[in-house]
Amino acid sequence: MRYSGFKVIKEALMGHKGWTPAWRDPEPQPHYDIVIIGGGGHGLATAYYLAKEFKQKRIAVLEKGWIGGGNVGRNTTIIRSNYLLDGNEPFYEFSLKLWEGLEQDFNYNAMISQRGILNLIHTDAQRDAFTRRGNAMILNGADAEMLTTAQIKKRYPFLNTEDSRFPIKGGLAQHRGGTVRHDAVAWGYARGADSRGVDIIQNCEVTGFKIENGKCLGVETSRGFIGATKVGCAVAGSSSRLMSKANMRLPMESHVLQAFVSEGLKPVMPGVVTFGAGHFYCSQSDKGGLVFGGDIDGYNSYAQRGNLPVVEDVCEGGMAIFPAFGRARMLRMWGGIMDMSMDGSPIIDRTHIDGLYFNGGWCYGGFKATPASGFCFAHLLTHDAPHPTAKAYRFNRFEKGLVIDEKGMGNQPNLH
Amino acid sequence: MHNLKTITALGGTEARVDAFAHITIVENDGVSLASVAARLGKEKKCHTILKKLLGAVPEAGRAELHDPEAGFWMGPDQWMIGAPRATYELLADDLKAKFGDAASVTEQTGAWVCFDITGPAMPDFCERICPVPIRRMVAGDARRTVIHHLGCFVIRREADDHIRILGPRASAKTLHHALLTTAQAMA
Amino acid sequence: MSQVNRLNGGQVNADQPLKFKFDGKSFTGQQGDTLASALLANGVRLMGRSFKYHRPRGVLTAGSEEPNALVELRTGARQEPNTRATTIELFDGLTAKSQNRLGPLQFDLLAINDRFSNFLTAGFYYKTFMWPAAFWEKIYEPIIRHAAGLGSLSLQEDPDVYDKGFLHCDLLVIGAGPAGLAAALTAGRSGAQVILADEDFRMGGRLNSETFVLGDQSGADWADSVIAELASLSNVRVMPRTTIIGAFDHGIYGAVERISDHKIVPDAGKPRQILWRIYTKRTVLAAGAIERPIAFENNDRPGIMLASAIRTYANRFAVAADQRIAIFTNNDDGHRTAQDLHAKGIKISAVVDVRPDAPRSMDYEVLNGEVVDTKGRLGLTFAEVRLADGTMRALECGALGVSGGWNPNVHMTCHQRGRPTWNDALAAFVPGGVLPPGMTVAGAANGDMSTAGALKGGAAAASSVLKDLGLTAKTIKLPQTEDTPVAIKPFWYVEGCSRAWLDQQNDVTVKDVKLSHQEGFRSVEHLKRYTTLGMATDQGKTSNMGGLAIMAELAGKTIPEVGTTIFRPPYTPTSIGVLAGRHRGQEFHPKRLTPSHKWAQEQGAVFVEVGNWLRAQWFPRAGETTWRESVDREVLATRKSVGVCDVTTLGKVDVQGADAAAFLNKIYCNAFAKLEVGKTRYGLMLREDGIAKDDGTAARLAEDHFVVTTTTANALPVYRHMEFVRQCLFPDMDVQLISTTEAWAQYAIAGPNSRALLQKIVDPDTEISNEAFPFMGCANITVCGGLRARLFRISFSGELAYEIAVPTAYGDALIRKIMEVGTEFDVTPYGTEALGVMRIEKGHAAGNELNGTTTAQNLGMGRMVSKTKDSIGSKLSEREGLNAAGDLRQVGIKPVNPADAVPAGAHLMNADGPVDAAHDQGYVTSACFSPNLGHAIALGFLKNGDTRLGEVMRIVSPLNDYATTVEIVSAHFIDPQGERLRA
Amino acid sequence: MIINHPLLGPRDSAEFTYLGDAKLIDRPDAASENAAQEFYEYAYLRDNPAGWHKELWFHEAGDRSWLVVTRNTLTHEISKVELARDVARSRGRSK
Repeated sequence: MRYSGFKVIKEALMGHKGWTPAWRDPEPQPHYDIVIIGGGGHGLATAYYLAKEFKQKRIAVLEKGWIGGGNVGRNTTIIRSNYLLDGNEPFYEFSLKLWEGLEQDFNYNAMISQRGILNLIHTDAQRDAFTRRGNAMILNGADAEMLTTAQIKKRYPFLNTEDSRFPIKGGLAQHRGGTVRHDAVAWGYARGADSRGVDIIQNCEVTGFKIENGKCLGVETSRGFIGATKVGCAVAGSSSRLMSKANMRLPMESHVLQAFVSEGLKPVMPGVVTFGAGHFYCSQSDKGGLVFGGDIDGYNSYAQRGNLPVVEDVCEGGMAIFPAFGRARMLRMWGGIMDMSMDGSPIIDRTHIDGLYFNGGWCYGGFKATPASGFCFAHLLTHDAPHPTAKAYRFNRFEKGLVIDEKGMGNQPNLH
Repeated sequence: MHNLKTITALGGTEARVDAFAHITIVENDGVSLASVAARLGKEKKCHTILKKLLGAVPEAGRAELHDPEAGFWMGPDQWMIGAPRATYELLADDLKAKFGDAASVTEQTGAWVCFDITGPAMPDFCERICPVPIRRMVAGDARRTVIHHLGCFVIRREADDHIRILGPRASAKTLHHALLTTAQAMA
Repeated sequence: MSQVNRLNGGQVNADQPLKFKFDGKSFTGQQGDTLASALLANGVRLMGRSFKYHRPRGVLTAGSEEPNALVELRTGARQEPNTRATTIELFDGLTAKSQNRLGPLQFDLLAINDRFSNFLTAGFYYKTFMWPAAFWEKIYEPIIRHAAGLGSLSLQEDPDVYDKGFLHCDLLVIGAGPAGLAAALTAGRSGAQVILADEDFRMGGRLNSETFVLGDQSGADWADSVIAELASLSNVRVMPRTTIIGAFDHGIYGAVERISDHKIVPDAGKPRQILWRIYTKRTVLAAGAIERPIAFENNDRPGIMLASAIRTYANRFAVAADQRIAIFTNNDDGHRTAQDLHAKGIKISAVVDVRPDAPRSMDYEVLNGEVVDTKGRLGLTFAEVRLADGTMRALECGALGVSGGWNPNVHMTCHQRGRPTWNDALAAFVPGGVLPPGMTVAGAANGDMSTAGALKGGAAAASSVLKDLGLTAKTIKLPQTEDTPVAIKPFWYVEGCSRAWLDQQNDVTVKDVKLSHQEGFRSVEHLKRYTTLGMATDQGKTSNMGGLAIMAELAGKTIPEVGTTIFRPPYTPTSIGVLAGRHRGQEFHPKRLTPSHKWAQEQGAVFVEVGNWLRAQWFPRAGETTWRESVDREVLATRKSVGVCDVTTLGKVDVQGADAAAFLNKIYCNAFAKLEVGKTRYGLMLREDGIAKDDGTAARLAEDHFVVTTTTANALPVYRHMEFVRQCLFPDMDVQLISTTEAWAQYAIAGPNSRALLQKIVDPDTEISNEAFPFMGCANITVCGGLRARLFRISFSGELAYEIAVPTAYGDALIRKIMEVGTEFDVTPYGTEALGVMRIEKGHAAGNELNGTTTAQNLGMGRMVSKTKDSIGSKLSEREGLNAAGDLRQVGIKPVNPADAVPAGAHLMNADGPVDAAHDQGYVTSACFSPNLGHAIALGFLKNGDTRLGEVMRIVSPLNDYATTVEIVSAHFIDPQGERLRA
Repeated sequence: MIINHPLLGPRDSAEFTYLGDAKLIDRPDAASENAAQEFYEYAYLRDNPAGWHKELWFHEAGDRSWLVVTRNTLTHEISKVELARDVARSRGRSK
């Protein structure tokens, strides 16, 4: 079924009787060519691109709960490609370009809204670093602009530039950055994959891998054994848990990242703003909620909730730059489990086990990567070779000293 | 003797006093400090000297409020020794002479600002600045804690309504501001 | 306007009238009112508009679960959007206005949306607005954004202050209704440290809203007497107006106490609110229960309320929701409202009960049937009833009380891992799963719905907690009171209804849930996200159950099989201001001031933030119009004669012990074991992954005593790392560490006349000639006639230079002394800018180069990494990726045309190659104008840079549309042989 | 969270800084034949269990002790807190 304004009007006049389920609820088949573990954004996107772009058949996505229930449904919805390093920037720019055509591509309005992202600058050293980054972005074909404080103030007149502990000396803007309605991404990919024959199987938990002679033959699940020629894992914060079933230890820790939303408010925030001298970033959803967050809690966790000190830290950052938000109220706080890698960058690679592929280590930046992650993982699963924009995302980079460390924090995941 | 004059942590020539209805905040410019850390394998000897100096070896989380030197526990095998300000020039060397190879001694006076908080509202005041369980603390309890993002020591003194706060000297003004606004908010 | 619906009695004070304004109109209420009760008293039913369809809305509840009656409270900078009229404690002079409307509340132009509601069903926006693609941001989204949102922020800085605080207790009791009071009294009398918190300004919970007696007292009076006793106990802290917002790990609760919200402005110096972090050993959750509505066609008109809310308004606030009221119920509790209203002389149109066996009444009509529709554009006028026999009947009424039963308030039980379980007798979820450790639930929150049951449950919960804590519980005498069992027939929605509201704020109707099911969004989380059910500011406190029940029916499952969504903190929306507390504006982070700060201020220095430090950036002099003039002067004067700079901010760690040298050998990649006493050495510290972590110097003051310096930014992380190495890796090394950063005031004295200046300060017994105190020397000395000091002959500027340290309190005096004795050399104070210029001229790496991704090799210090010892990072620094051909090397960069700038952050490209990422050769890290050379200079990293000196390249900075030609040179622009610093 | 410090009793975890897996105590021997591989695994690979986890916390705003905390990553429950120095010695570390 094709969605359109016309269809909405037609259905409204016909009593909405013609709407059908957005995706099927199939029983698992005994064997698939490709099984994707994880019905989150990345898993669903992988399946979608496998079917649509790489013309693969007999694909299943296995989800232990309900699709879109992981980080794709609990993030702060930001998209951007403002990366510094060559290992990252082309990949994220590829992702941003996929976002830009996504709604028409999968015929679902994910409300991709390129209202811009702005990283505030507070010191000369920060300006130097952001200049280098902005230049790297442009040299990689992305957009970047250095804004003056006056230009920023025009867009955000309520920004505290008068009484700020750390002066605002400008900001690096990426106007093509923005936000997306996160749930719709999962649903759009699911619907697009399903309509191309992908079996999306919910409530199906993978309990083990069947590995013989160094080759993965399929997965044991709560709904029985499912054979597969290739198995791709895309389970974000659960990566270590899942891969341990294949006796793998990963360069990764799972951490909780909290996010917050305020009550609905009339529009005040045109785009996304990131505070450079504290832990705070914020945008406003189309519904009116201020969506904001900050740093991870900082300790290993698989509980999807955090603690007060980080809540307070984030709000302190918020009040430092937007003191007018004092009388807005936080409506809800929640947590997602981040697959924090050892250098802050992801892995899209084959494992040492034949037929077993891995996608993870997205840290707190997985959402914006969703389209490219799915595309590149699909490429890898199809061709057994990395996509050109993801060629640095290999397992062996740690052993070889080829880490992609945007923040320069080294092998301590909670600092990335 | 040299003729250089010290200034207080708040930048004055005299210590600052701020009195409110139920709380008084006094900048205490009258202490000298040095840390003593037992050398590995010399812990016993260090304890003996400490005991002689303070009357007892302060246990974890405790202070010995003793004259003229007092001391409190800072960390495993590490203590902060305080003495009257007149000893500023000499305290570290004196202690080193006393402890010899039993301990490492480090001059600390300049690192700290000291405030004495007194008054009937002291426990309420304390609850508004830091997470120490002030109502469960007894005289001689000494806790390192965080006050407005600053690492501080809070020591409960003999008088029921008295705590002493040691905070980082470079941030004396920030700390003082926090104490003042809290006192005002409770007035 | 008079208070047309005001009754007698209640817990309001008729003798204390309060004037207030709503939508510009003046009204009078009474002390003890909420804004909602005062408006109802004045006959105002219409209080707001819904989110999507802009339907007229009145008040639904009498508590913090209110979805409809949201207003913008106050005006100007204190304007507070989305404030529930049901929780606003009325004060004299209050102003509020309705929100989310275009035009007056009665004639909201956006109510047109309601006409098109059939097109605006659940998730309609996912299916449209995609064509043409460019229209989304330009046309569709702005319209949607403008229409969405509820209230508005003033966008002025919040003028109020917020405080934080910390409390410790044995027992926290959440909720001061019958269960909470009984628990607090039991524990209080037993001597436990108790905190009793309630969100309401009047404690007592439902006891304030009911008419039954406790012993020989009214509920409210009994509550008052218990609260008075609790307040008199020194071990009990009674906290009204305090909302517990969340149950966090290990017994920590967040609480917001509203200190000033019931005042027109806070008293001078007082905070608006306080965020308390409460450390508890045990908690009794006695948060009561929340009544739920029933869905029927047009069930959202102003005047349609929860039956219990109507009762609360009548009994507690002495307000009749209307003079003619009907009730629609599926349980006995609905009848209680009718009885209470009747007793107050209010006309009961009828009680409509879905149960054929409903209790009868002599006082009013009880009908067996269902309310199937309602009438009244801006407020209810009629309820249409379909009787059990199929006949229709129109009930005239201005208010309709709806009771679909009660949901125990399990919110806080779910904040960690608790998942409620279903109770058939109550037709509701009760606390289940793993509760937050230490939490016990009592009273209605636990499913004990009668008052007697709540009292008993509260007392029992406290007793068991006390026993846990090793305290002896005193038994308290509980009064005799109401003990009626729950009688309910589960009933969620009226058959055949469609525009029947579940989530009134977000406009989610029964029809939307059906559509969600039809389209496959069937898991509760999908239902919530697709329809937005329960995502409004009330987080579904009154709406979730109805949605779940309907989904269960459609899916052919039971309600517990469908499950629930997760309640998350905060319990009610919490101002961002209070979560930040005092930490905003200048107080966002502490300031660290250097010992010379006061003096520098007197000199008119310009300060710059370096981490939390404020450092003098430059010292402008009269006549200087640009910062460059000042900085150039400072640099030239220093290199010509002598300059002085406060360098206290560098981290300093005292390292002592027999194994101090061995310890430094571990933390630095270069060797320290053989450093002589009285000497200082540059040290490069690696992370375990082989990347440079920090650099600094270590001065050996004695065989067993070093002073280590770190960069300003890394002082704390480096200290932490050193303690890790000491405690976790080499626990048997005899080494003791303590930070001394702030214990010493340290000044750099640099320039050819620095020795001559120093001679005037150091005491005569200290010999500082080049021979006696050569480059990299260090010593304990005295200055100015006996003041203890430390002297280091180290140089960041490349000049003959010293750093001198004195105890901090003398720092102010010393800088004045230096300036005084230095007059004859025209000693010049310099700031961080001049410091930066001189270090670039000298080619010293700093933060921009030590950026967390550079190796010793990159920095040109590869040979420093000792191969003969194991130090942190040495092994992994050998990895192939860190030693590849083509690696970056630090170089100097100068413009071919001396007038050109070389901006930091620019990228290096081959002179004649393509300009793109694939051909990137490196980048500029630090840049400045060198007043000594008369042109811009820079440091940077360049592929194979060490072999490319003399090469002409391009730098490009497309970000500022800049490109120019540069020459790659040695990073040591000044005195490459280091003759000056050894002079 | 509350960390029950072995010397000081219960303290708010906000006073602490987190490092990670307590296996970081087991720094390999640089002289080992397999040192390169061992250091790679030491620095980069983690068990990252969903459940009980021994981990290092530094009492930064406290007594400056490194602690080994045994904590459940699913529930955040803490079952044991030890001084890291004692743990390091018990695992054979010396100087």
